[in-house]
Amino acid sequence: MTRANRGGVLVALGLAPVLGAAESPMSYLRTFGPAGDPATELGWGLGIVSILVMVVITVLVVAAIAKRRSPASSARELTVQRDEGGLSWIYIGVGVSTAVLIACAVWTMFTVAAVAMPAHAEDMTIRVTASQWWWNVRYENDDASQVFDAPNEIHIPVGRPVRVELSSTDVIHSWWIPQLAGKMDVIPGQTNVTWLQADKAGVYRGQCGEYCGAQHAHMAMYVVADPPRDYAAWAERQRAAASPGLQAALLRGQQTFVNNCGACHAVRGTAAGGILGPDLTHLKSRQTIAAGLLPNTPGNLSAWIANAQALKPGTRMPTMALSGSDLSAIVAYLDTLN
Amino acid sequence: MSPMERAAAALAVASVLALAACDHSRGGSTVGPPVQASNAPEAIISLPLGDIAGATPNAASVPNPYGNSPEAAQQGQALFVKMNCAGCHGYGAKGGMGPNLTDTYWRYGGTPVLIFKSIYEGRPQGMPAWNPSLPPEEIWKLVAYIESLGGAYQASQTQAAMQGDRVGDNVAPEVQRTLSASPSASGPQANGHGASTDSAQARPDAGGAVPTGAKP
Amino acid sequence: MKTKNRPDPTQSISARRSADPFVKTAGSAMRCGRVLLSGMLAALAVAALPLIAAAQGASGPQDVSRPQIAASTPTPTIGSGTTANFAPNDPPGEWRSQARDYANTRFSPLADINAGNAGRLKVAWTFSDGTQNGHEAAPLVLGDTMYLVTPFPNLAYALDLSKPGNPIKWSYAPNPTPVSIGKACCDTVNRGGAYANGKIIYNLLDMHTVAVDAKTGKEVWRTKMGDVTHGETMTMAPLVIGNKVYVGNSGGELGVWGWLAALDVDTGKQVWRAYSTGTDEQVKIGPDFKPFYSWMKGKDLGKTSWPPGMDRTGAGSVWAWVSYDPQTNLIYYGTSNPSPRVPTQRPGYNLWTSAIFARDATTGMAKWAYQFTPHDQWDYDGVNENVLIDVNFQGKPRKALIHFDRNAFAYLMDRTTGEVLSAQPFAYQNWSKGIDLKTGMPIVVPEMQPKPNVKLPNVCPPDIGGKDWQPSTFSPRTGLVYAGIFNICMDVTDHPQSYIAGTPYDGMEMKRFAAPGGNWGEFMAWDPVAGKKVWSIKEKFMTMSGALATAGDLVFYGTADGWFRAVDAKSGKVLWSSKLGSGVIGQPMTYLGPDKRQYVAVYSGIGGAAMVSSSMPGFPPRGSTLYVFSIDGESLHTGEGQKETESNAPAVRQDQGMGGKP
Amino acid sequence: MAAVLSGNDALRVPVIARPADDTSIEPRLDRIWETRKGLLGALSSVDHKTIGKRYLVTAFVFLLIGGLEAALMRAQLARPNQTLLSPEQYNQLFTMHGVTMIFLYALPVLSGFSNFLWPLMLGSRDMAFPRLNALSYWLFLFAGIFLYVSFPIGRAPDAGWFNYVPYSSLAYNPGINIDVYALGMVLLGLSTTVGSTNFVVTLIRTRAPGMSINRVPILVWGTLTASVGNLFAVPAVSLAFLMLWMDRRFGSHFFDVSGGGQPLLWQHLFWMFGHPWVYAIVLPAMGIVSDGLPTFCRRPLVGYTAVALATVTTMVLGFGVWVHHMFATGLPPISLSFFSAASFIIVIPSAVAVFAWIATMWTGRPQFTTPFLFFAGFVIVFVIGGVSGFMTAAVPVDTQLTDTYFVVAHLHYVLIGINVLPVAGGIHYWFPKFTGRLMNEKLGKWSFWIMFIGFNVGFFPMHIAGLLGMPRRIYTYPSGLGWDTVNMVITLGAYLFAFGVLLFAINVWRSLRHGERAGPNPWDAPSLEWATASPPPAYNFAVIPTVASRYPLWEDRLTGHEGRSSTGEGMLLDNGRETIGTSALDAVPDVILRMPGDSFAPLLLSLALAISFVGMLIHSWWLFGIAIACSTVAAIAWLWPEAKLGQTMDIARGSR
Repeated sequence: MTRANRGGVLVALGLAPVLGAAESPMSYLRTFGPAGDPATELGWGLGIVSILVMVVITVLVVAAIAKRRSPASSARELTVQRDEGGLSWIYIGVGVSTAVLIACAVWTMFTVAAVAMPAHAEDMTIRVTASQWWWNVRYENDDASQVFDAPNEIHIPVGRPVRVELSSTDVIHSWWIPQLAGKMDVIPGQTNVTWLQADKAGVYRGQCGEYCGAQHAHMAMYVVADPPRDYAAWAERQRAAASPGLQAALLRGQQTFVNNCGACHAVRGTAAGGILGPDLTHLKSRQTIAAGLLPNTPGNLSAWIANAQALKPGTRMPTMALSGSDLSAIVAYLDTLN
Repeated sequence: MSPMERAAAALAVASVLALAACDHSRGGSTVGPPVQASNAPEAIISLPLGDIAGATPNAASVPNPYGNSPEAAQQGQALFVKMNCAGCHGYGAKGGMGPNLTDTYWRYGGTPVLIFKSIYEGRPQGMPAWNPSLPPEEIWKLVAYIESLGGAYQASQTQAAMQGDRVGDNVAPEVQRTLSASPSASGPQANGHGASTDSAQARPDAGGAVPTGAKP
Repeated sequence: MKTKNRPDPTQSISARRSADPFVKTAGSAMRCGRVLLSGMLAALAVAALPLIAAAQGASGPQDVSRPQIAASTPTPTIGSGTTANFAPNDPPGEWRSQARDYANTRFSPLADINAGNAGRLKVAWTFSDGTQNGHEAAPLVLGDTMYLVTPFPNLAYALDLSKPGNPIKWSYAPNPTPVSIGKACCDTVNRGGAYANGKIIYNLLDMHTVAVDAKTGKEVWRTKMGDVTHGETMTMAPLVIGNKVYVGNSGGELGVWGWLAALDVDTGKQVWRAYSTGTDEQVKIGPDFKPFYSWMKGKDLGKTSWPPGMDRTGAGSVWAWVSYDPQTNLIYYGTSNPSPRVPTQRPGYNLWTSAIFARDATTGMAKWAYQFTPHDQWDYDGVNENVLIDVNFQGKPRKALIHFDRNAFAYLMDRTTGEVLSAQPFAYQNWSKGIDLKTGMPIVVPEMQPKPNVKLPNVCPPDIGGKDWQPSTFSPRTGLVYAGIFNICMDVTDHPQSYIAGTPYDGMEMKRFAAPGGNWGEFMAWDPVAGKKVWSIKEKFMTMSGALATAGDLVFYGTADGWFRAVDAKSGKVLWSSKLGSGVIGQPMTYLGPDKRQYVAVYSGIGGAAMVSSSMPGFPPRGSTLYVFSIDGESLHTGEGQKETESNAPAVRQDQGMGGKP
Repeated sequence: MAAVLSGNDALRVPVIARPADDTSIEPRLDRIWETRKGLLGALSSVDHKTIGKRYLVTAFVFLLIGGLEAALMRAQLARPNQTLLSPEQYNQLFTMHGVTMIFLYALPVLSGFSNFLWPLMLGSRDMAFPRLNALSYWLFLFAGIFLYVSFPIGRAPDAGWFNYVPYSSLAYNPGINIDVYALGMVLLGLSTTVGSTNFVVTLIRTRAPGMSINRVPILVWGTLTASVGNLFAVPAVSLAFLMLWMDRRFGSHFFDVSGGGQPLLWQHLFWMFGHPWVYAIVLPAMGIVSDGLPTFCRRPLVGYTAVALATVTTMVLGFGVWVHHMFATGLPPISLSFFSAASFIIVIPSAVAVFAWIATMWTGRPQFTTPFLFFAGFVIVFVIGGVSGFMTAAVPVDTQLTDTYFVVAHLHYVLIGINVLPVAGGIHYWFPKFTGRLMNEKLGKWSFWIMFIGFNVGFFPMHIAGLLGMPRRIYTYPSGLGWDTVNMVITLGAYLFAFGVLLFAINVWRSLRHGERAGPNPWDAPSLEWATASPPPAYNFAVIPTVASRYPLWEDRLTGHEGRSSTGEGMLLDNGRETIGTSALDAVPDVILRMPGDSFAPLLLSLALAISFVGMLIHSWWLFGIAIACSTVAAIAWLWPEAKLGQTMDIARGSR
């Protein structure tokens, strides 16, 4: 079932306009990696079988009703005197169903094997830690000095399998990038392992798949698949500490940031060492803030800092009691962290 | 209605009211904003730590805006570990480098607002000031957790806290007459619910009590 | 896996108290519920008591005065050729630095008190220094003056031993800032001072090193070494070699940046400072740095073995003992655990924490280093003392050192090359299968690695280790090393921590209990060459005092509940015991008084890490008394009848007013 | 005429009588079986018909409440980034919507049907344990109130009906929300277990003579299978909730990671109950269709034996598939594939039933009545729900589908499809038997078409929303993900469906008073309940009927039947409240069952139990103690042996 003719079937069923994959980034009707493709094939297969079964049964029921409408004569007269008969329906129907079921079950087992592990061993590992309502991602490395953390937006090299180790600090969440692979729950007290691979460069949106509290709806993440060279450059930039060289104006912003936000957020290279909230060392290099809730613009940033509860009720980010000047100083300083 | 039905109806109403009586701050697992934010930090900073020269301390009580909301206490407990308080005060707040917070011995005041002051302003023997690292809202959650440990005094017991009175203490008649109107007798239970005064820790917290770590 | 045996009935059955703030009005109801529940638990406990007593096995409840001798007592190979260099060979009757000699042997050549007359030891005189916290120091004696240094507020006294009643010649109050009280992780202790060039030099808790004129008690110089508000404190005893004083900082729990510094004895100016983590330049690693094992070779390992930026708050503080080998002009010292204590936050070997450094005493450049516990996950510092001894090991004479590490392994190392000759466990441990001598790496038991927020039960030894900073002693007459060790395990839960300057950055929640055997402490004799325990005395409470060996073939040590014992160096038989006012975590020493009589002195004043067992029944209150013993309690002034202390005794202690200093 | 006494009183042979000849029989039986008038009578009644109607009405009220909650949720989700509801309110609403629909509507409404119809279908005068039946209803009512008690103060359960730990543990949900849910579910578990026991014993012991096991209507098979399933499944969930409550309030560590507990233990325990439960709430409904459809196709059901066995097989397999709710929890692939295979196999029994219905329609002559429309619509919706379930059975596909709106579509298709449509059809079909009046056909057809179209317009697009990646249980969603239009369509469809349900309710309400009067058998249906009057008298049958075939009222018109069932003549058991007890397989009469009369014990016992649960909820141990004492007294009063209930006769040795 190559992608080409699946498109045809889709059009035939009149579903194309609704299921256009282009403007729905979370649709898994098309996947872009070996961790998801076999499952998508199977999904389409089962989907088409389902649609056929629905059509057949509906036709049979409607036909059964339309075929022999009851004559108006004696309502008491029974159509059939014996209660046997009609068993052939059951034998044929169940027979066909069982055959289809067995076939689908076997196909499923092959697909399970296909997506369980990548073809060749992963050479990159990320450790994703889910907390109530954001994702921390640690890029593991044998050489400890290459290890770094970056929240919510995950960069991976195109075409290479990535091993994902999942752990939770509080409740159960679920790691799910629909267009790359199926979801895997993140359960506290154990480390679940899954993998993914992007064959096409681009940004793949994901979202928490298991109900985890007030802001389960706003716990998104983005996997950005870069060509290996761009990935390496990005990683190198992420490892660097925040640029120390600051003019006087921004120094006050940095000091205000460290005093007010340093207990929860970390900016490597400054005294801010909090791990309760996301690492902000390279905040500017990310497209969104608050786990995909808002695009990363200074306006949104100051709105978020001033009153996070209004934008994301129940979030652990408190409403900061900041004066206007402090707030603008902090936002100006955060703007330099790219 | 027969007597039996009336009894059943009364029981049903009583049980609903009993449930309604327990806290009704909004929200299951999310902590709504504090009920009244009138206790702005500036007002709290001006409160006296100890007694006032020549006057009986006013019984102005500044209650915890979160009341006894279980969510606030639970989030306060999480903050207690995440903000490194447990490193000094011990994971059960039973004391370590810092003093024990579950007993009724308060060097800088045991009413919720004085506990807020100690966290907000810091104290000279190594307790850092948490303003501005923690906004007042989060400090009140920490105070809610400390109150849930049972050693703190009620908000209105400023006088009792000042003089170390506890529920069940005998009060000499002469003293009873001179006390101002504020109900001094009630404070945290002496050694009942919560206040831990097991023998090994009986001695007052001299500087640097029980270390949690192994060496300086 | 050994079944966990927690027979100590003193541990309260602490069902996690469900903090049930749910309905204030239902509080009393909650109590009846808990009464019901605890009633059941109590019934269970009562039923379990006979079981627990049986489980105590042969040792039965500890009889405090008659300690247990270990079953096997092989006769030690006397004079197995193990010797030490006792430079600077101070006069036998004096005690000028905490360890008495550069090699840290704590051996006294005095022999007047011996196995024969030890039984007649009695208190000659006592002195109380008026401070409340853990007394870990040893008094110094020079000529006929005794010098004392106290825990916070770090007062210093000089007592005139030649006059009756040993009056105070002078006292000095440095007034360190009280902020340091809240930054000292484990009690505001001080491990004592050192005498050099007419000055008593010691460290203040608030990051200053002071030198006081030995004659007049006037301050000569005072050097600020760090910022106490960032959680740094100083508790170690300085070591003086030639015209340099070596001091280090404490604060492994508060995420400091560990270092050792050399100051000029006369001016107090810093000559050099070597950090324990960071680039080679910061760690003073140069071209002639030759670690024995390959995994410690490489450039800037102090930085590359850490995630980016974490080495600056990586601790490796230097808070215990420095030893010195005059022949090779090398100093040896250990570094503390990495910070934060939660291992998952700092992947990599985290060099050079939980390690030993050998540096050139003059330039401070590192010659070799060895990491006892790479990527330490249980807070096993490497700071314990390194006793320099010369042994013949497997037929060849070796210039070696013996180091009882916190990870419960006794390391015999070649002190010129850093090679590990032997590493045998000296206390009960289950974190490692042993040290691979080819690579020098410990083999870690995988199940013993704590995971964040998950309770890991029964980890032995605990954070305070198989043995903590309390120094051991070496007797050339028996060739054995004597040390007080622990028999403790712990349940540990890791909580990942944020770095907030001035607050604890460790994150280990622990509950400690006695390891199998039921005893918390043990005093042992260790044959460094054979790597075997020769004899050991089980003690109910922790044995956290220093040890003193004398030419009279006696070894002195004290216990946390206040017993001070003299033991026969050869057989381990307890010859004499005396119960002091408070627990003993000080270091015993011996000196000749002006009357040429031998005195043994020790501080009693519980505190420090021994407070971890403070919830045990029978745990002593705090104290601050120096006890001095002599045969029959005889001293310069006994029997002279009532004699007025000379009224014109010059020194009056500058009191601190009624409130005193906490 | 008194029974003939032979020998001592112990040996009594029931008399065979013909009510047509002796007109005094029926008034006498009326006096014996009638419940007292007024509130006292109502509170003490144990008549299965009264209890059945109460179940139906109460379940319907909960259906409306659940529907309102759904309406609020759909209003919030109609457009992106709405702030109509706060997250906390939405979470409480979606949890209560799930709890109400699944626990307080789905099974109770089927218990309503089964309680009312079983004695009539089986030719008995009442259930085996009439007082136990009343207890089951009262406990259900009080559990329903208990679950809603914290709703008005904004503290309703908010961790979803599945209530996964650790979000439902004390650390993340310290209020009483989850305690209300946990204790409420244990209380409801009592009611379900008690009800299930009653159904199983009634089926085995109180069938009319001659009604062997293969002549029992399919609704009876459905409810029997559901009851046996519940007896095994409900303990798992009651244990899980008790353990959760202990974890929350008494510091145990069953599910607490830091104390060595496992969050997955909760999921296993919950779904071991969860899946058998969802079959328990559909099999009786399939039974309703299997009994109703043949009447309107004017022929007996095709493959009665196959459908009966399929019902049992579904429940048996239902115990082996629970991990398909947990395909994404990281369990090893090998064990997931066992459960995936089992989930594929479980489709087969359902296929048997579907083809049986189609064959019945194909070979019969369908009559266009409202019940028939509901049953025919049911078959189509059943199949759509079935195949979307079949898609989630495949592990890799389910890792994409689970926790998205695709699963929400599946569960609504199966729950509304297989439970609500047959229930609506069943109410239309048995309304004359319940109330003696017929429901209005025109309004009925309008309500069917609006419900059917509204349902499909509302819930089919949920499949599409799911395929577009919309996760479940989100209180809002950003725009620009392609979910906006599909959610608006879903909301409109849902409101149309709600309007259809409203029409149905109006039809019920109007027909109660103005419905056309109905005789005993307005649809000329074959089963035994249509042999007695509409509404049936308190004693159901003047004489116990004897049954000779599967379709007693169609015997004359069906060929191949030798014996004749007789409803006009049979045993007259009028010495107090009596019915006949028959053997398990062949229904050979073997004992006269003395049935207890009306009693307040069930109400008092369930009230006391409910109060004790309130005591446990607010940790008021004295209230708990008193309530438990009252329950013991009530139980003792209930079980106190009464002379008139002594069993007197072993008829097997008596006359044939």
